[in-house]
Amino acid sequence: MDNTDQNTDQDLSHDNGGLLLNLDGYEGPIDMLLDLARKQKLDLMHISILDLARQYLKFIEQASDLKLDLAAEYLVMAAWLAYLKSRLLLPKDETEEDELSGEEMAAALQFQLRRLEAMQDSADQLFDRPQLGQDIYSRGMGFELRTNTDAHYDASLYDLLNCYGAINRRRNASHYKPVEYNLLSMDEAMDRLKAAFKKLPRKGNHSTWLTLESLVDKEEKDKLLTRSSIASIFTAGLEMAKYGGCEIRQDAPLRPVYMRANIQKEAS
Amino acid sequence: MSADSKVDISHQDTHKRIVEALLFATSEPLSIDQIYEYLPENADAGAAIAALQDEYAGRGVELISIGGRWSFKTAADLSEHLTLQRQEQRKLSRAAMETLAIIAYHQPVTRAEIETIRGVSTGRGTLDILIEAAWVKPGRRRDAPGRPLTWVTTQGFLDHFNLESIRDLPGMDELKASGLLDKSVALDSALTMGDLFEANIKENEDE
Amino acid sequence: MSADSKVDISHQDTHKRIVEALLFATSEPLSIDQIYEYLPENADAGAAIAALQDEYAGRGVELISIGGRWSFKTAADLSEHLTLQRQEQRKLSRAAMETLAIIAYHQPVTRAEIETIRGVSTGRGTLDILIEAAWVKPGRRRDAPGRPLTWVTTQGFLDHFNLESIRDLPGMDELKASGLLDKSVALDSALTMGDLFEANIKENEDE
Repeated sequence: MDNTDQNTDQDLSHDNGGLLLNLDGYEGPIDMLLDLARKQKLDLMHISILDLARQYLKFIEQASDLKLDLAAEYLVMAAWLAYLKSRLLLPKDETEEDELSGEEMAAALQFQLRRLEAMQDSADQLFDRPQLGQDIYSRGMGFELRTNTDAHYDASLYDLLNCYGAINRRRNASHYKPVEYNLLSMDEAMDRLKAAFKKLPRKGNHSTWLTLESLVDKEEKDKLLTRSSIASIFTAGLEMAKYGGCEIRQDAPLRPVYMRANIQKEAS
Repeated sequence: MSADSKVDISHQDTHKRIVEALLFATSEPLSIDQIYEYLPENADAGAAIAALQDEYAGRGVELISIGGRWSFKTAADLSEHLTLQRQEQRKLSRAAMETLAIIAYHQPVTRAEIETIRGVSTGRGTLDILIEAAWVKPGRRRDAPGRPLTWVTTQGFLDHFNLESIRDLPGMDELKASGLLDKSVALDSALTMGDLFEANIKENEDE
Repeated sequence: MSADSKVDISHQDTHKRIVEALLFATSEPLSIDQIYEYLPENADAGAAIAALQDEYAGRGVELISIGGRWSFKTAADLSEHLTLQRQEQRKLSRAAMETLAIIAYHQPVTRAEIETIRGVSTGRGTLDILIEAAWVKPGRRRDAPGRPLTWVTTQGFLDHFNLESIRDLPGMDELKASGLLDKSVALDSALTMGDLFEANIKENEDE
């Protein structure tokens, strides 16, 4: 085994002396395999895939001996070919029905090689053809054919209305002033809440419960102010409850909200 | 001798073909000297041109000389056939569409008024396009200093937009309702949204 | 009757002259439909083209069909005589040439299929060059997982390589007969090696 390997080794370093230098010229491992195959000077239909695999693996070995950096794809191909080689040499394992036989794998590789060769040949043939601007010419003085155009404009009613809307939006936007809404601020709400708590009689540490509703000005006609008052006073209550200044209670959803001051905590 | 003259003829034919291809493929008319650059030494460019001129006489393409330079040109009598009448569908520009909308809603309206409403000056082409499309036409002159021309929409405008009359254009209210004129919606809708404190508000409303 | 037929003949001649002038004037190949736009309704563009093709056969300029479009081109055999105006063309890389051939013969073909055939990942610039040359363009997406884009050749490709259609690609019939263009076989072989290559290809693309 060692002997034969050495022989092939010598053959290869002789035959493929130029190959190592030409690695840059290959478009990938299949391209390189194809070149090796062509060197066998045989029709690809009759090529020995096993020989080809041996040559390729030898080449990869040499490259690693010389510490050449091989692209990953060359190593992947080497691994695949090593596997193929073992499948071709070892007796068939009947139990592994799912896997392709070595012969099938070799046929697939042969097909790959033939197809790539066909495409490379086709590319050459294609570029051997007379090419426009190199071998044949089209009209040099091609003049623009005149076209008299009757324009027909298309527009939908929606476009028209949308545009008019846009104009009006733009005009309003140019006079835009922020609207001043009449709202109850958080500070005002807090003041109102504290004032209400102060007026209430105390029991121990606590004052009497009062409803959130009672804190909202019932005379107020501005609905927005009313709604903001509810929101602000409740939020002020939550703020106060956070540091223990008051307690909030609601017996059930949608029932009145009660609040009372916690005097001790408020004082401390 | 007869064999020689045959070769001559075939050469002459090749030279003629070269001149033909050359004059076809170059982007400028060529002088005799320029043509000779492409021919073998023994060639007769003059004979080739004369032969071509004969062959092309009366065809759709003719070989003519312009200031001593040679060029193929399409026959003059075909020029009208080489001009295409084309119906083209075009999209109206935003400026044109806005101008049309303003004329439709505010007619009769002067150009100055259109510009005031749009907030930008109207380019020269904008009204032209609308006139070309036959959607607007000049109306009466305004009884005002300078007697400016007003613009109104046409029957063609109504036809295109499938409107019975100009009054059928949706009014401002309808535009608002459709969302086309809406500005800020956020806080207004707060008033009509579902209520957490329904009782409260009802109480307020009752009073 | 004889007067009528004379008129017909002269009309036919006029139509032929119009088609001749038209095709001579444009550098882009024209479709029959485009030609008809320039002819009166009763005209027979096909007959005009057939007559012109006969008349120009063997001349320095020939009427040829490319992908169903018609165009005058200089005769290919004159190529060496017209070299003075040769455009400097960028030499295509081998990768680009191979990729173009694969797209031409296997179209519609996905990038992954091109990579399977070549056994290497396609460099970023390779397809770009072919797209820039206007020789390839995206085709329909494949009805397969991930709906990958396919690539096909363009009219400009046919025009550049002087091909009437894809069927006229050199060696097309033999390749088809040999089964080397077979999509299902291509997929099979992709399965055998694809698994090993896939990781590696992905790695390259991420860079």
